[in-house]
Amino acid sequence: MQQRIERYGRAAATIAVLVTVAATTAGCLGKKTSSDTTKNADAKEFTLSIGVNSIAGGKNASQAEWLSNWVIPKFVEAQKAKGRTAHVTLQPSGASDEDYKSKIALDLKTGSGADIYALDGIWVGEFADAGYIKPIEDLVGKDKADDWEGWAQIPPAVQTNMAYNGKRYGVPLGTDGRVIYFNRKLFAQAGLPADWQPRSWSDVLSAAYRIKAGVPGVIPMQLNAGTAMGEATTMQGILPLLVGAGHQIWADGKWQGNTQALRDALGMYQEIYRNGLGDPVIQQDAKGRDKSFQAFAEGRIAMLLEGDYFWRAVIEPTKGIAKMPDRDQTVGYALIPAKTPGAGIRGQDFVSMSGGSGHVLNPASKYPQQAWELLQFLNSKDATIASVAGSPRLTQRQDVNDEVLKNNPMLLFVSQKVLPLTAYRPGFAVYPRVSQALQQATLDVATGTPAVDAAATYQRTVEPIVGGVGKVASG
Amino acid sequence: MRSTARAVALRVLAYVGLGVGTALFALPLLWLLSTPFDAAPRYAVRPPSEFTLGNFGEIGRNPYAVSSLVNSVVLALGTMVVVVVAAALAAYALSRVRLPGRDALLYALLLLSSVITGTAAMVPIFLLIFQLNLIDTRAGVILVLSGGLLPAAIFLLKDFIDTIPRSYEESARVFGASPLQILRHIVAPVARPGLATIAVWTMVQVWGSFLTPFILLRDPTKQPAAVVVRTLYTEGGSPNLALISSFSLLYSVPVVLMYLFAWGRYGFRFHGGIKS
Amino acid sequence: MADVELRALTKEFPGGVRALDTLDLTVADGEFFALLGPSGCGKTTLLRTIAGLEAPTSGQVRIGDRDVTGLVPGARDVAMVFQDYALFPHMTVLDNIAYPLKIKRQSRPERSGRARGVGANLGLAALMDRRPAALSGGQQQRVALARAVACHPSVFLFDEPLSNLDARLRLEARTFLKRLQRELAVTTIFVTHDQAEALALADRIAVMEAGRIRQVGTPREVFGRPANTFVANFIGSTPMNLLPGVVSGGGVAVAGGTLTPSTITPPTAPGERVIVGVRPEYVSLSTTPVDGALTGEVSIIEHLGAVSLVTVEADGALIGATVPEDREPVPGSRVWLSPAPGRVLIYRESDGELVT
Amino acid sequence: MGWARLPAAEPALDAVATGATAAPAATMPAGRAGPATDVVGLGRWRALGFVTPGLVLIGVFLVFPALWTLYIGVTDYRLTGTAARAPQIVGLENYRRALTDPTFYRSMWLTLVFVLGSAVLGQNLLGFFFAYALRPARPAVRRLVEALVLLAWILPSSVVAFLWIAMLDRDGGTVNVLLGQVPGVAWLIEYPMVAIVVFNIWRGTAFSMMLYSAALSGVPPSQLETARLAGASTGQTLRDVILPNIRRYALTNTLLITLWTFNDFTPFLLTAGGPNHRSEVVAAYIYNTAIVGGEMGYSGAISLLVLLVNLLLALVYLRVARVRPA
Repeated sequence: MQQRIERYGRAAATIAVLVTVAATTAGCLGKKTSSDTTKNADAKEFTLSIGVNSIAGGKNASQAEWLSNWVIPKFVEAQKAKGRTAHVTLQPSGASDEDYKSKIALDLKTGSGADIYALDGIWVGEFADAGYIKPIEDLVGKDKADDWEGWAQIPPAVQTNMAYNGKRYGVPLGTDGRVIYFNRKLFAQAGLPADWQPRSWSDVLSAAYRIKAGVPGVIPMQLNAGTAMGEATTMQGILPLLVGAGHQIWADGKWQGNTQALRDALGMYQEIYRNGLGDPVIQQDAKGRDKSFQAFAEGRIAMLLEGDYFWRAVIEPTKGIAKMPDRDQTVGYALIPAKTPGAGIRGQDFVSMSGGSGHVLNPASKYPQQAWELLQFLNSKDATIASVAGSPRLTQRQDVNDEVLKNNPMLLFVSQKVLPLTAYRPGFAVYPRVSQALQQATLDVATGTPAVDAAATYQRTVEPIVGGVGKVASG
Repeated sequence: MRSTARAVALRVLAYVGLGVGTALFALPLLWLLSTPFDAAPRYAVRPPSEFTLGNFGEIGRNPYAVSSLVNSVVLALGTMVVVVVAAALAAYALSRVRLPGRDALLYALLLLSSVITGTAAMVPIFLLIFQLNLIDTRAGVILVLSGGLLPAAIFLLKDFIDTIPRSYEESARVFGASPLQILRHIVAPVARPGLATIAVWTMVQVWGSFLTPFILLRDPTKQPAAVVVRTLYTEGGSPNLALISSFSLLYSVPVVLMYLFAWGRYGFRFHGGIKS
Repeated sequence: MADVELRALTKEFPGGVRALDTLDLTVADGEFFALLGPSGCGKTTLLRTIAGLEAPTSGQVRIGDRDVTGLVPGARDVAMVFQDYALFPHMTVLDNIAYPLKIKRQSRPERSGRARGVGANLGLAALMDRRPAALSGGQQQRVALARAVACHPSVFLFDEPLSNLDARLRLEARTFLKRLQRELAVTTIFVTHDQAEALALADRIAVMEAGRIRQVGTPREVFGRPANTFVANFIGSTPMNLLPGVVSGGGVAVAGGTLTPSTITPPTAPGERVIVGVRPEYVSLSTTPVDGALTGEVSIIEHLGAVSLVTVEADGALIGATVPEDREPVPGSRVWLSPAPGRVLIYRESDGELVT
Repeated sequence: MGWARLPAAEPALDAVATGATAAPAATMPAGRAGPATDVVGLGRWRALGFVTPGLVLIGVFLVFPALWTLYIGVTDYRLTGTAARAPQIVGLENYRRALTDPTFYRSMWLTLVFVLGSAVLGQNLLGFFFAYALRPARPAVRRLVEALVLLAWILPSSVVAFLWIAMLDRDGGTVNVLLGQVPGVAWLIEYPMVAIVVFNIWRGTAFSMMLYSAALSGVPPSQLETARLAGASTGQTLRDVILPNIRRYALTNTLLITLWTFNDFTPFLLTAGGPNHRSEVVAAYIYNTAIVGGEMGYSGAISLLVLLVNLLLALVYLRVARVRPA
């Protein structure tokens, strides 16, 4: 026994030494990189890479293909014309957003990785706070950063999506808007009009009740809830309701806590999921969002709140992931109403939420000037037009939108009717955690917790996240 | 008489249990066998409604699918070599020479390796590999995976070597064989079933490993099949069953073959040397 | 060919256990020498120390003219046969036999020729391509011997070479082993716990106890005149009668009677407490009174084949005597026992050493 | 693993349980350099040389990151945000948080249920049943069943996870089709723990089966004969003859599968810890805090707590192994 104790003692001593070593080495967890804006500005030959969460033959394949088949060769060609040799590679990946985020966070942390990264707009704040990304002007100089014709084409509201604390960190790739999609055939069976446009939440609910009564076997309403759907719950669920109740999630230095607006929004969830107007089970499925798409395409869901992505990539008749050959005839779309007319943010009758991703520069790039040039090229009018070839979307550029959306009534609708009403999420580093708390609250309600209790729990969760009671609005 | 009746009843019960158990084990596997060849793949297990090899054609069109399988083989073999060689040497020495703190060390490492998963240690591992300049190299992935698998490999292999009679080595020693000769001529061949077990076990572990290669490799042409298969599963929309099932099958076949090879060759029911 | 000499050999294991205690021993060239003793007596440690598998704590091992104490086993020119034979399971019989030659860097044809030759001599010609697992115990033993023979050592070391064989095979193997040793005339040291085996095979025997040698001698000496009660107890297929007694007058008072000087060599000091040893084989039994004999009642009769062992209770002591099978007394009857002249041994009670 | 020579697993447990070592002390000289330090004349230095490559690899690529992780566990380090730039030492704050967080306790509880249900009971009993029931079976039957059970074990985890997603799918899954209800029960949502327990039994029984079949082949036939002659029933034979003989194998097996199951990440691929954390076992909890939540400091602290629980379990087993039945 004595011997064994000695043995463990020795092991403990060894571990202590190793811990010290690890601790010393680990001191450099937070690392800073200094950037020199003129670094390698005159290089005749340079190498650049673009990291994206898209991959040929997999996730977002069309974006990966656009980058490798259009952007990169054309850029190399253009550089050649200027007498410079560019080697540009694509670093695609096809992982879940969380895995991708972790991976690029580690790359950026160590000052390595691709020169340009695709980044979701809501990550900008936390990446900036971590020092992983820097304002474009810090990397290439203010003159160079501002001197791009593209900025004039990107509406300021869209630009903020890739900005933080008033500085541009990247160039957005586009934006979107949210509407309520509905199945006209099911609506007809329930005696609802084909050009349905609700004016208030109660209009939405009464339509749902009529579907429930008139079209058995159909789920009246898909309002994303729960943590399994992640950010989709926040963007296509609780936030549109919250702005419809008159409040942004963050305003005037405070986050929404257990407020009337939040209780109203959760109350809407309660009404839907308590009364069989929605299917609580699908919300909890790890693949629930995809299943809801499938169900809508098969005519098993009557109403569904989604972004324009749903229209152009999900139920798209030929290439969508849940094709609806008769989409244009069957599917209608309506603006999301405020709780009551005029109750929305800014006194609006209708509301929406927008988001989007973009590209940022890696501060550790060996060729910051050239990377910025590539980023501009990637967002040039020609490149943007090429990116939407065959599948129109709301691009970041007004000039492109004017051209490509002409023949697309749905996207035109979003561009003209929805975007003026829309709101963006706050670009704060803590936002993703607040969002998770919101998702949890909707899940609680969808699985039976009363809205008021869920709201109270939410308040308790959010306080420590955002830095105390003083940062949370309640009452 | 009663006991006979009861014995018969028990026997029947055992057979029924075996039958049901076997069916339960077979059911999910049947999906993997039939769906890739089904022209209209579904979730439910059923014989192909219409036999097709077309689903595999779709994989051919994925630019990374085939190379990922090759990468998996490279990573699996590389890790296997490192683990088997290092574990064999260590396990042998630990089995035959008493080193201070041996058992406590083995248990501590075993615990550490089973608890500290890639998830929690992701940041340190990435930074370490970065400092070693091994990001985006297969060597980096192989080393990290080896480090994680070695404790269990040493543990199991040491157990195996413990059962090899020492007289083999003593006998060779009296004849004048050097330690390395003993290792080469006697221990390695006698321990071969154990080594084969560890080799196959290592390869199976590497084959399924996702996070480490995903984080440490940048170039998609170096990513192994575990990463590609995850891509297929996490892709938006309803799962493409044709692609998933056929790639899953291709992805599974090599491990099954490795296993069968080792089983057939080394008879995984080996019970040590000659019984004395 | 060489003799083996051990000088003040001591082996102490961690924890203070002395497996060998300042041991001196010389085994002559060409001798067939047995190390005999109960388990734990240090005989295997001694063998392994000679082989070089154990390092002595102090002392010297010499083989021939060389001091091999510091040499690795391979440099000692010995061959060892292990209790479990240690045949390499992945090699054929041929490869097993040829293995020592492979280590000695002989060419492939040379060593397989030699191995085949040795194998054939030992009756293994038909088995050369088999694996050890496909052999019987006796065959395995022969392969192990062949492997030892093939490397032409100056000393053979056998560790319990017969203990893994069944009784019938053991006798055969014993004869075989003895003949082989005679033919090869190589110094051979073997370890056994079986006294019959040692008596049958060895030219000389060392009986060991607790790391010391209690007696060295020919089988005849060890059997006939055990140097102490330990050896007396250990040797012989029927245990020697060891009876406490007191020297009195011209004889020894034992088991209710007195053994008179006419039948024993007189002890030195009168009044001394001694132990009287006499083998059952040397006790004659009579159903009629005999003068000066010890008397008692027959309690048990054990049949040993041609003879029977009769246990007689005489004044609280149990005395064994062998009788031909057709001369068994009736259990419970009174009998008279008289030791054969010159066969009674007197040991000091204090240290168990032979007095005369 | 170890579907060879499984009885080998026993001596190791034995060695630690009794404090003895497999190498008998008798082969060791008292620290004196001589020709024979051990059975092969490896010598301590050469032995160290043999051990070094493995230990260096483990040290650099496992122990070092692990200790680093433990260090991170006392900081507020996050993957992104301000805390990523300048992590602060927060002492035991992460531990305080974990130990007061009901979600942590819930995940520990779920893990214990998972381990107990799927490994300690499920795999153990089913593995033993297969090993026992297959003994008298024809070799062909035996091989077939073993092959199927093994297949479930060696297939990559993402594949088997998808196989079970397909099995349990609410709309077209095999189970619901067999039950004749489409759409049927959303098994993974309504019974997430049952689902992952059943899944893990399916997944891991092979190891126990192998180990027990090796153990059963080591039960002396004479004892079985004796029991049969004494007229013992199957149950009595199991209790009085077989169990005492395979007891130590059972303990080794239970220890290993407990540790593996405790830290198994595969259930995450089925349920992602959901719905609403209802199947969030520890491995999923760590993934969700580290990768999804980016809370590296907190997850580092959780890892140490998990390590301690594992250590505790291992010690309990070793203690049980040391106590011989009366």
